[in-house]
Amino acid sequence: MRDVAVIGVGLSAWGELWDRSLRDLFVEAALNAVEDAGVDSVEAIFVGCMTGGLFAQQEHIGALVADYLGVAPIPATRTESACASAGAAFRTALMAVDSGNHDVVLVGGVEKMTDVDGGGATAALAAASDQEYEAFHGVTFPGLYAMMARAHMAKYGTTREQLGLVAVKNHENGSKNPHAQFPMKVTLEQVLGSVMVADPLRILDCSPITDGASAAVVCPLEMAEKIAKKAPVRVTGSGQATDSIALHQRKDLTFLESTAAAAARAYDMAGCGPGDLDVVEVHDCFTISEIMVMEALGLVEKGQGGPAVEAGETALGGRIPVNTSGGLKSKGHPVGATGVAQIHEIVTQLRGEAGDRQVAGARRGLAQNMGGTGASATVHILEVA
Amino acid sequence: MRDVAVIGVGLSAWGELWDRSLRDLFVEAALNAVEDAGVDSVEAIFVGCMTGGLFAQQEHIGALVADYLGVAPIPATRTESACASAGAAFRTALMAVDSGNHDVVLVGGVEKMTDVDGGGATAALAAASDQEYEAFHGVTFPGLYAMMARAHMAKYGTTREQLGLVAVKNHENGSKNPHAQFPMKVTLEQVLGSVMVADPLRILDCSPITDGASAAVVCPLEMAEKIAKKAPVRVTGSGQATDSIALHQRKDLTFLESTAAAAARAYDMAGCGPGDLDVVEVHDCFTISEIMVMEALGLVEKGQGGPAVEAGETALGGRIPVNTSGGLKSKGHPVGATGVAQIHEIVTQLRGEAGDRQVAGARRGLAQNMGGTGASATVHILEVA
Amino acid sequence: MLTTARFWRETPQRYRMEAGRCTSCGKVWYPPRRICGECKGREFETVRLPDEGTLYTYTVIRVAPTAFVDQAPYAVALVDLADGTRIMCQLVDCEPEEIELGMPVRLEFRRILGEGEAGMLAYAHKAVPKR
Amino acid sequence: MLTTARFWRETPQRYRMEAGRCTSCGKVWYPPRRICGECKGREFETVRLPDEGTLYTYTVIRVAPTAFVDQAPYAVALVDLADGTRIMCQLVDCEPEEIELGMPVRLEFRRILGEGEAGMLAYAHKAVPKR
Ligand SMILES: [Zn+2]
Ligand SMILES: [Zn+2]
Repeated sequence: MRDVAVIGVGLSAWGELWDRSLRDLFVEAALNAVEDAGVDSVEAIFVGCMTGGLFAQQEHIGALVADYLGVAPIPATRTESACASAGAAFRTALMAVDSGNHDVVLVGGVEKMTDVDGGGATAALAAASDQEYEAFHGVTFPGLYAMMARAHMAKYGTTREQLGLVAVKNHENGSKNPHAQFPMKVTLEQVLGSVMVADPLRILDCSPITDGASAAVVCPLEMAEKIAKKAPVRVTGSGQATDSIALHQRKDLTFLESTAAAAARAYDMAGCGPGDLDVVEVHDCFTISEIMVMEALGLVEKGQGGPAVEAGETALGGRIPVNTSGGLKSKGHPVGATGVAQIHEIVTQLRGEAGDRQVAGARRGLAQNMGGTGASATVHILEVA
Repeated sequence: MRDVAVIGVGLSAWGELWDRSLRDLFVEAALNAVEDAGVDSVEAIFVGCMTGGLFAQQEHIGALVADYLGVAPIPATRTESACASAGAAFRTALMAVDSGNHDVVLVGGVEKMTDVDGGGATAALAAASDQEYEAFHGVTFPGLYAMMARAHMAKYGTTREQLGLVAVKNHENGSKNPHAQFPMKVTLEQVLGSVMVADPLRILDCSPITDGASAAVVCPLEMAEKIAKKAPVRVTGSGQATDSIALHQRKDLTFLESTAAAAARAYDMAGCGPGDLDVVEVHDCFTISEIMVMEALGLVEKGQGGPAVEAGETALGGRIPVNTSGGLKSKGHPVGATGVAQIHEIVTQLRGEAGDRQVAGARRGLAQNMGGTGASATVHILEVA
Repeated sequence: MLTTARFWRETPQRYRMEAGRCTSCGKVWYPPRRICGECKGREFETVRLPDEGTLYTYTVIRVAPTAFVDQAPYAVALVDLADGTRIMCQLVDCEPEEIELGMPVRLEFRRILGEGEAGMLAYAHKAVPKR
Repeated sequence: MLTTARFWRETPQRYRMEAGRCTSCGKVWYPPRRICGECKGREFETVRLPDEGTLYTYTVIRVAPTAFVDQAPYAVALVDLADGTRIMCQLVDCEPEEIELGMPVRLEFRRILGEGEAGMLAYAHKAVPKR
């Protein structure tokens, strides 16, 4: 196994981008990442995308983006693990470099979500749940997380206000991120007064529908020092895990076993623990998700996610800043692109390029990406090389 | 890089299987492969699937099959490269083992195609082409290959009869394969008299719609000798490449550049050439495809695919038997599963377990898998260890 | 889209609430499986799930997928059946404010949705409060 | 499904046959791209493709996707335009047996398909034989 480094990161525009196609968004992000890396060419592509079929009637995403980047005949493969598609792509790219099969690899993700209407998007996202034993009954993704939220509230006393404070914090962070789709700040009153989507979750508990793409360039660490324009960031830990696709099969609805298993592997590989992190990006598709992920990563004890948010422990300047980018909530959530967009934020922080949201002296960060209601999870640990 | 071996292979039932779901098909194939390998457990899963979304309203295929195999929390990732999805999964699995990230890996593919009607299937498959500049105009996959066929016929004098003889040969081979979906033999007259789908291609030039799954178990070669029930088969070459997604961007419509590029890499890695192969499985989604792939692999000179088929060079007992399994044409073509089903056939041949279709003394085989009209291709070379 | 084969093959599970009990370890799987996730057993006997249980958690869907828009708002719940099996289903015949975690419920066979005027209808069990 | 944004953003290419010519190497890309596949150039000027060319290859679709079933059989072709750009489009106003490789064709703006009674209509260019 070779040590692997991230030498470039890039995003496309994110938002409700009616004038932009899937291929065009990915090419924009990829060109930004390649330029950031300062390399002339890449040898292979891995691209996450959750459902090009249901959102855009387009599959064969790897070949499509290689073509429009003008880099064919290099190999290009799409990975899919629902909303953890780009996290899975990143892990796959690491293995491609690790194994010596490729040196300079482009990895990223893309989702074009606004070519269908709201009902269509809800139905497309439902394909990440168990179509026959969940979606069949009319339950939506906010609905599934709402059931987890209610179970968490019942078991641990997590409050409706604590959920809301996740949104308040993430919009506060997003207001400092020029890439954020919804950079406006929100108050707790606004969250608690926003329209109900699936009790107890309201619209301001939910991440938005976003068109967008993300990309990164990875290569062997020893090569990075020679070819990269900026200081390389080393990938020291990588973990991925699964859980039952349907909530009704989970032993404990209030704990994200796949995130815990992926984190255990990543911590082990990196030789560190949750107490050694300076900055963390987590998959806050809903406010309850961030609280549950914090617990599964071991940032807090089980059941203590809500109180930790309330105490400001995860705010900028707190004990362990979480989602400095604004998270999925404020930055946006093009589902297949999110995993590598999280890597983008951690790299930006470790380079000291995060501007108003910079965590001073950040040297080690973690990115956690999740698919469905946690049936897939990836965890990556990055460090200043 | 570690040497990697295939130690187990398995298929599910293949056909128009209204009573079988996607998850159930993959689990069947996977259990067969694990039993064939003789191992107790696997560490990770890579599963090819082209469009679970458009065919079955189900994405998140990796987590789904890990769950129904009862192996969560191990990592599971879906790969997609249209009809080369399983070939891409196989290559990814090799990198996972190569890199030392995992030892025993389950890899396969699945497609559930008969939950939609014929028009729905045609539309779903069109998502592998350029949705905006090909499918938009009403062209189908048989139509795209038909245009390639007509160009090939015009440039090289390939005849309508030569195309038909590919189908005759593959059904002859398939009649000897207990796994074949359409094991009946067909005559040239039957092919030439079958209903026209897209001129000049007729229904018997086309591979069928199939529900089915495939699986294999791979591990480091040195471990294989200790844990496998049967003699391991070594993977000596792996290549993958891309080409423009739309036909109108190809420099030469009559040559499959991606297959040629993937093969060049695989030959180089294996230290052999087309003259050193004993048995070959190719992606004969249409009869013209087999002829063009033979040329791109270097089994024959450019333009000589048709005459070679006519001369019987690729029949069982010929110079270089192609598609001893019956190919996609007779064996069936569950699009996301095909790549690893080809590996299944090569392993079966190299083990000397191919029964009536056995190529005597086969020691080195090649499997070529292709997505879209050749915008993706994978090539793998396997050898008796 | 409701397609015939997709719905037909789930009929034993959805209409008759059939599950598979692993003959080695006794674990009940709903829907039935080919291999037991607990003990790797491959043999199962068909059992019919009990039709009574208690409410584990729930939500009220107010923003619905296209096919369910006419039904919104509606409650969806995870129900712990009497034998310990947990299932997901809709919770009907009660107002949102009457729902309480732990409340006893009974399963009844109801219509899930219909597709257009001459299209397919899908049925399954829904939970109703036991009063 | 025809969705408004998907079709609207392709309007310049489909309605006005706009392509992008790389200002570095002169290669014309249809549809326009963000980076030139030949020389990696990033600057393009918008050019309108010529509306005459010759037939490179074709097929006649007899088994059509659902949305095109009413039109079958219909011919689809790759046309080499006068400037060397190759495009895919339908070939209309002729019988299948009149089609010959190399024949001169002209592009005309036509309807591709309509969606239901009050749904969207999609338009683009189709080739017709030059006589
Ligand atoms: Zn058991
Ligand atoms: Zn140029």
